Amino acid sequence: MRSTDSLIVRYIARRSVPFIQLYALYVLGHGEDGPGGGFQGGVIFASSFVLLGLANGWGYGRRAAPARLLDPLLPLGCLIYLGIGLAALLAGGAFLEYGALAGSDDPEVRRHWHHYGLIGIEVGVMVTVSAAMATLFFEMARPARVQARVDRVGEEADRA
Amino acid sequence: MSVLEIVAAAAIGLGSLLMLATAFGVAVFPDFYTRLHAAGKGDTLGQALVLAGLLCLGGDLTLVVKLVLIVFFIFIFNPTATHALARAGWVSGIVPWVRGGQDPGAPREPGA
Amino acid sequence: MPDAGGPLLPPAGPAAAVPGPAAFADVLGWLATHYNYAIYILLMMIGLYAVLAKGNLVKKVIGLNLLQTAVFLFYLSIGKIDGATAPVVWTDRPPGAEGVPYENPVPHVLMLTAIVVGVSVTAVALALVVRIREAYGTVDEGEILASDEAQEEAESARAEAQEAAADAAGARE
Amino acid sequence: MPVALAAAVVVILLGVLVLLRRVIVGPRLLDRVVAVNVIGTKTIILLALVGYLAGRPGFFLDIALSYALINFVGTIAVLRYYEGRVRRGEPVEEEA
Repeated sequence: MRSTDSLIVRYIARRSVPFIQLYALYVLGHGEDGPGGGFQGGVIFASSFVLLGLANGWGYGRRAAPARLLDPLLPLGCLIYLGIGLAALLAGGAFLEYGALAGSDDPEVRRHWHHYGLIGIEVGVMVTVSAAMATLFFEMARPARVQARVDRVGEEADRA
Repeated sequence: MSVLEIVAAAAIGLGSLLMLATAFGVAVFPDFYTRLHAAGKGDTLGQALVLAGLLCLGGDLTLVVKLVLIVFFIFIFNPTATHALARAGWVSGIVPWVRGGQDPGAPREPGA
Repeated sequence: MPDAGGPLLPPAGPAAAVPGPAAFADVLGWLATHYNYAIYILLMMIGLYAVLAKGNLVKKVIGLNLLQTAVFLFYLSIGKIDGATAPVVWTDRPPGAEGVPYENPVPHVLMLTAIVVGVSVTAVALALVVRIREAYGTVDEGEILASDEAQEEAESARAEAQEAAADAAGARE
Repeated sequence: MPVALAAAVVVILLGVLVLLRRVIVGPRLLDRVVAVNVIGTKTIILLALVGYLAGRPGFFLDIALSYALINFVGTIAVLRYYEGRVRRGEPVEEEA
């Protein structure tokens, strides 16, 4: 996918990326008392890369979110989720019982740690969702010449 | 009813009427560019008026910031989308409409 | 909004054995209170029609999405409670809104999961369409089937020709 | 005040109804895209108004803000598809 010929669209897309990402982080932090959370924040975060790829060309967007960065992030989010759950288990609570992470029986402290655990889970969800969305877009919009190069590398690896 | 509420009601009414006019413009104008003209201008001003009216109703700081952000984003994104649409129409060879149905200039090739 | 706790179907009394005006009025009354069911069925049928009847594979995917959206709307509408607010904690309740209930959050959560699954399904379907387009050069179902048939016929013709050649060689010996 | 908000909602919904005709009759793909884009802007305003009507403006303005972002991305995506088809010289309109 080439970039658009329109300078205006390219410039606006490039300049609005930080705003979109900042808003995605705001949405992530308001999962409790607003329409937010990991899924929504992740999708909005990924939409910034989609906008970059659409307006400035596939290669420009792929350089902003390269495969060697996104591919490890996919399982990392799941690991964060699982790690917080298992940490609660190790701290003596049930799986994903965030309050147990506090290590104290004071209900006030447990309530605080409940919030921390919840935010940690949301961060894990957001990392996986945004990486998955961006990967889906970039893999599906892959231009033919990049696809040909990938195929050639694969065939050479098969022959070797 | 305070003065601010009257201002708010007037702004919301004017803005929603402007958005209705936009809708009618897009629905009844004769060709693509004239419809785009209605869509790009009327909607941008209409939404700003409605949101300014909501701003007059007051609220805490986050509410004000969100309203201003929405106006700001639409003021940037709506004209950009309109520009991209007009460009796509021009590149794909849509000829502007003139009264009488004649071409305004030489016939254009798609992709030119 | 329809009454979520009402009976799912009009009660089948002895009058329902012979459908008279009363039964018809019953059905109309049921439709008036459960119109979300009718909208859901209509949307779902439009989606199903697109999946079954459209030749273009991308349009089939769009129909699939429409079908999913119908299910989302149906679930969300049966979770609606009259006068209730969205099931997210309302921290800054204004005075006078203390007694406002929340809607049933279970359908919302279910549909959140379903939306994520739906996006994944759409992604897989579109990836398949992209591969099909690379292999066949078209996304039209009829053309793909015709191309498959032509290829099979060509292969069977080649096999027959080879067999015939082998028979001829055997006969010569 | 709720009366003014409700009246604005009704007027904007009327506008959406009028725009739906343009979405259906076209006649070009770009005409439909224009109409859908305008409906998107109206949806943002409707979300804000409904938020004030329901008494939870902050909550609904979050949704309106994300819709504003997503609407732009959607329009640009459709236009890139259109541009690509024009550049490759493929037919862009429905042959029917």
